[in-house]
Amino acid sequence: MAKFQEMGEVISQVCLCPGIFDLTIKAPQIAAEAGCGQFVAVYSKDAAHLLPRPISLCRINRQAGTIRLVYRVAGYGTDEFSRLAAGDSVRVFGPLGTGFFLSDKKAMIIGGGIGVPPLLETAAALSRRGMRRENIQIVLGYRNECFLKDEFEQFGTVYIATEDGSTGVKGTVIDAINANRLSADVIYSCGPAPMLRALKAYSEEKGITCYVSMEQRMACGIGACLACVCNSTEKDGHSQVNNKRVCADGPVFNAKDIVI
Amino acid sequence: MAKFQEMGEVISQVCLCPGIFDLTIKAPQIAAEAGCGQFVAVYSKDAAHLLPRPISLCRINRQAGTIRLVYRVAGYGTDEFSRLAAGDSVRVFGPLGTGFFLSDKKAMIIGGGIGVPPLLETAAALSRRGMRRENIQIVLGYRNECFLKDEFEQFGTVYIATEDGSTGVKGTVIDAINANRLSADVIYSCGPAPMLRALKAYSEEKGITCYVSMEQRMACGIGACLACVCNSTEKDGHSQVNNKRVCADGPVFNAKDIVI
Amino acid sequence: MSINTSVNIAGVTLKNPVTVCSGTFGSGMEFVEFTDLEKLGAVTTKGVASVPWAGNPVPRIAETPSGMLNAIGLQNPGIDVFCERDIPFLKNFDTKIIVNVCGHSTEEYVDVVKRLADQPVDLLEINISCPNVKEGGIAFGQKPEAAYDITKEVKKYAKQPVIMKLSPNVTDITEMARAVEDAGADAVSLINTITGMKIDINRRTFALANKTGGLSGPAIRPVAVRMVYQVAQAVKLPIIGMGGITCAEDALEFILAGATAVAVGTANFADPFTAVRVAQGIEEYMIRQGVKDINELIGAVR
Amino acid sequence: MSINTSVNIAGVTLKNPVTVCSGTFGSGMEFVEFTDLEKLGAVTTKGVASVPWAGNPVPRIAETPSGMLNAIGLQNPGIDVFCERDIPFLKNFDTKIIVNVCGHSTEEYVDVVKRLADQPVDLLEINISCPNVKEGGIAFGQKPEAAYDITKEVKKYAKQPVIMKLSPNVTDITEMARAVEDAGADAVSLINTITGMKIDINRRTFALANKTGGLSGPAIRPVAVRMVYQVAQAVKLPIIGMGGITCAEDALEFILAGATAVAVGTANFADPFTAVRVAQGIEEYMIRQGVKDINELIGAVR
Ligand SMILES: Cc1cc2nc3c(=O)[nH]c(=O)nc-3n(C[C@H](O)[C@H](O)[C@H](O)COP(=O)(O)OP(=O)(O)OC[C@H]3O[C@@H](n4cnc5c(N)ncnc54)[C@H](O)[C@@H]3O)c2cc1C
Ligand SMILES: Cc1cc2nc3c(=O)[nH]c(=O)nc-3n(C[C@H](O)[C@H](O)[C@H](O)COP(=O)(O)OP(=O)(O)OC[C@H]3O[C@@H](n4cnc5c(N)ncnc54)[C@H](O)[C@@H]3O)c2cc1C
Ligand SMILES: Cc1cc2nc3c(=O)[nH]c(=O)nc-3n(C[C@H](O)[C@H](O)[C@H](O)COP(=O)(O)O)c2cc1C
Ligand SMILES: Cc1cc2nc3c(=O)[nH]c(=O)nc-3n(C[C@H](O)[C@H](O)[C@H](O)COP(=O)(O)O)c2cc1C
Ligand code: FES
Ligand code: FES
Repeated sequence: MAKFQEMGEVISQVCLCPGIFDLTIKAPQIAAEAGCGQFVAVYSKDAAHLLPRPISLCRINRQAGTIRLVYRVAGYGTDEFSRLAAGDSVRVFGPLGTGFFLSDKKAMIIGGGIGVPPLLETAAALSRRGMRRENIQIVLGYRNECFLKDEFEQFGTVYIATEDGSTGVKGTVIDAINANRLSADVIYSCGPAPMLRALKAYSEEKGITCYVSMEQRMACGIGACLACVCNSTEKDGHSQVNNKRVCADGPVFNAKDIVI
Repeated sequence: MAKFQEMGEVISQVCLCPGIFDLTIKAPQIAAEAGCGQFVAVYSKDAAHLLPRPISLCRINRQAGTIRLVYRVAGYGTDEFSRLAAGDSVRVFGPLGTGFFLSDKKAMIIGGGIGVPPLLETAAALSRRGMRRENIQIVLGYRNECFLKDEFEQFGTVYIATEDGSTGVKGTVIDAINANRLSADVIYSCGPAPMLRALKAYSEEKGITCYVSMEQRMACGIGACLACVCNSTEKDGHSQVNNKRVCADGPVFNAKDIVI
Repeated sequence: MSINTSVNIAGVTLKNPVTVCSGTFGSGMEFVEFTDLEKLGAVTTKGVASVPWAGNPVPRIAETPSGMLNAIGLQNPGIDVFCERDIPFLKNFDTKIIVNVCGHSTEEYVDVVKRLADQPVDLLEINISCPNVKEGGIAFGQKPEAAYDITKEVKKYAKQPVIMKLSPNVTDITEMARAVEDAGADAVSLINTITGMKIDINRRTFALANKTGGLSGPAIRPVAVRMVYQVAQAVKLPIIGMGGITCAEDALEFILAGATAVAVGTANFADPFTAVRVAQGIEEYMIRQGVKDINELIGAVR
Repeated sequence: MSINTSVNIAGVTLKNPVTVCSGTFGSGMEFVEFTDLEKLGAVTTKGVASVPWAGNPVPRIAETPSGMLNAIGLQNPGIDVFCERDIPFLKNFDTKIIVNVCGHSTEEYVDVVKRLADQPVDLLEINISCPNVKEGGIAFGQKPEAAYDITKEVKKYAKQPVIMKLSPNVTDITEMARAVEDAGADAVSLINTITGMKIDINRRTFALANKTGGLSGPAIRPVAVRMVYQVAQAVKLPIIGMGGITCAEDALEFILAGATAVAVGTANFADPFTAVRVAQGIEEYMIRQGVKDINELIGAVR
């Protein structure tokens, strides 16, 4: 699949809540190729910081030629990105990785924390393909601030879990699923490893397909350096060992194929 | 003497001619302390570029609390500085070094190339101290573009030498001195080493005092690291060897004290 | 002006002096979508062993100032799959193939070298310097006698010219270069990564699961240039220089210091278009400076 | 919360673990105008020899990615002027004094150490590792036997505890640390600079008049942290860690890796206020993380 490096013009950036930023970049070649669950590599302008920062696509607007990234300030790079303003430029490379394979089955979209953003494009894509609202169940887990929640509501019913109980169910996304007695045939998920591990167990118990989007430290972002592996349940065809590359074989995997 | 680190606000920047920039920065503490012939250390924002860039003070405006730097784009740092615009900030440290000791004797101010800028404050300072125009003879040598020439004219008579003969005498500042039959009791000079070497010889021949402003690669800029030495004719009191520190003992030296 | 950019490494002509560092470019497959491999003098592949290796646990990398640490642990699919898949892939392109070889023991190196004997590859690069895996060659690369022995052994079976890849984690790099020269190496490449460590002060743990990793990137370039210069003064072998090359100017430092060819590594991560740009930039420099033959530049600063 | 930041190096108590790297801070005179020396655990002075040394020709320094090369060549005014001028100056401040000593030969080292015997200095740091001057100690710092011998000799005459400063330009740093421990060293400091080179491709010459220089700055931090960790596992001596420290977070990497104290070097050039800020930042980290005693952090990551 084609990949492009673009000097993206920043269209806008807003702060959604403390530490969470919402950045829209003009990057028409990437936007034209990208799908939900894929990510881009974003580069720092500082010569001392060499490695790209992988950030998932939160929305893709092919017509406008823009991509939208929602991210948390976690360190040097994301802090630098958070200072970008309309008119600035930022180097991006993508689209990278293997995103979500969408099925027409009744879906649960499950996001946790900073894993929520890539699921917005996923929900939109399901909706665009004609899936009815009631088959798009959206379960979002947060510490407290429920960023992006309102935008999800246009695509399906949103169920919230918060750690502090300030919105929705107090607890995890699993608590929210149980409390709302939700069921589905397929899960699309992204979030912290413990959440994904719980969802893998849950989906195996229920006998349903579960897609998880994984995170790992990356160098090349395109499958060449073998920095970003996760363990696979079976021997991987490319690596000939039980390792898959999150950046190329993933970030989205069928939960059954990997060890979380 | 006190030194200050300031996050200077850029007041203005203009391009004087291709590759030569004129930057005015608000740095009131530095402006209050500085004198002609001193310099500041200017820092890159890029973490990969650690060392400060020494740039001489072209003008000092105590009232406005500003300093003016005129510099040539020579590499990474000066290129970065050349992109600064009004409202940006830049880290500066100074004032550094030992500047010109001004006397009331008939003066020749001699600048070559990018050595011209620090002499503007020198001419202004002589003028401010009441020296008459006819005793401030200004000899400037350029490749071709005569930047800052007009500003010098307010303080004294300006004689030009250009390599290509496009303005004034074709040749060096020595050629301009000879062609205009200039004489003086003291020389204040700054420019490339061959020019300073010629002036040292000239002043020795004429038996007049000659101050030269030297350049050397610097790390600390304050006399601590011994990176920036030049050879001294006599054993130096601080170093106990025939080395003087350009950043602390200079950049301005009495030509008789050093080997050029 | 017609200029010559081709160089000769042990009888193999590279159309230009630029290749990539083993381990930073896979076998080129992932780069081919957006890079023209034929613009490179050679492609150097990720280290391959006699059998598949699983490598180290994650995190395998960490960013450091102007550099990075890696402890991939030489994960590789083994020589069989490599011969079936990677070599045929690379044969589609008009560029030379340098295969990087690793092993836990002399026997394992020799196995791979024998297996490659009838393969259409141009040069072998023997990694005796990977500092990540306990048995991954650290002993061979840090003792002149061991480097001599492995070179001798590999040369017995190699059908292609042999490049010995040197580790910078030694007191005297020239001693290592002389040892492999004496043992019959056809060329040397340097430097591999410098062993480093990063600590996460908030989690109070090592940034890498392996604790230590190999430092690469622009941070190490001055060390690499110094070692290339020293080796160029010490031996007659052609040198492939690497360590922190990000642009043509960096590559030229190595060539002027004595490298016949250069390799782009970590910079491929900072910008996947780097290697091709370096090759172009060298040509531009030659035109600008009126240099007709790249060979005039090799070792020109002394 | 009352916290303890003081550490003990061979019986000498530093009020906090932060000092400066020899050669980057003069004797503090140039920094005192804008820095409060009393905020530092100790001041470490520029290497001093038995007689004045003129050092190397210029250019003596060059910038490199996240680092710099220096080949000052140990210019120094000699021990006599040092005792008359620099020690009395430093005695005005409530901080410890570490005097860095260099020499061309064992005799020269011993001369300086003897001369310092009756001086009010707290610790001696013996630079056996400067890679710039041919006779400036390179042999002592790169061979365990030589390091052992010089340590033994210096210890015979030293009236203050002796810190041996190790060179990173070795195959195995633990071997060097063990050698100086066996010879009776009271502490070690590491790392000195890594030998490097830069070439000016436009002028086709070396960036430094001395050709090679010592690489320092953030670029080398991962190598320094690794070596401090290795040495901490290998010997019982207290360690002063250095190499690329720019902020408290960097300093804490060294402390967690096993350093009892740390030194700020090249970062003083990038920002002359760094050393004091590092000391403050360590205290802030301790408060933030609820660490009552800095000694709990020393070597806490294993
Ligand atoms: C496929 C993928 C998609 C991601 N999508 C998003 C997203 O949509 N929104 C978002 O907020 N974050 C996302 N992340 C995490 C994001 O990449 C890191 O938070 C970011 O790289 C941190 O960089 P920094 O410079 O701010 O932090 P630093 O700690 O300064 O980074 C230092 C180095 O560590 C790497 N790193 C640090 N944290 C992580 C991490 N959690 N995962 C991978 N590498 C890391 C950086 O890339 C960099 O190389 C994603 C990660 C992956 C792998
Ligand atoms: C006391 C003093 C006053 C100066 N005043 C002026 C001035 O008023 N206007 C002006 O245009 N230039 C001046 N210079 C020269 C100026 O410092 C250099 O041109 C500038 O540092 C180049 O930095 P760079 O990052 O653009 O180049 P790079 O080549 O990228 O710099 C790399 C390193 O080399 C050093 N360096 C490069 N060239 C020189 C040089 N000629 N002298 C000293 N260090 C150098 C830089 O400081 C930096 O550390 C002065 C130099 C000194 C020593
Ligand atoms: C992620 C990564 C993987 C590497 N894998 C190998 C390898 O398999 N074999 C090898 O000889 N060198 C390997 N190296 C070392 C590089 O080939 C090269 O020698 C080193 O990185 C210095 O060059 P650079 O600074 O341009 O990256 C690897 C380096 C990196 C960063
Ligand atoms: C300009 C300069 C001069 C130095 N002079 C000395 C010296 O005289 N004696 C010594 O033992 N180390 C000397 N060093 C090495 C430093 O003390 C320190 O070990 C090294 O720079 C690593 O620390 P850093 O990266 O924080 O600078 C010098 C370093 C620099 C940059
Ligand atoms: S980051 Fe290089 S293989 Fe995934
Ligand atoms: S630059 Fe440090 S002494 Fe002059």
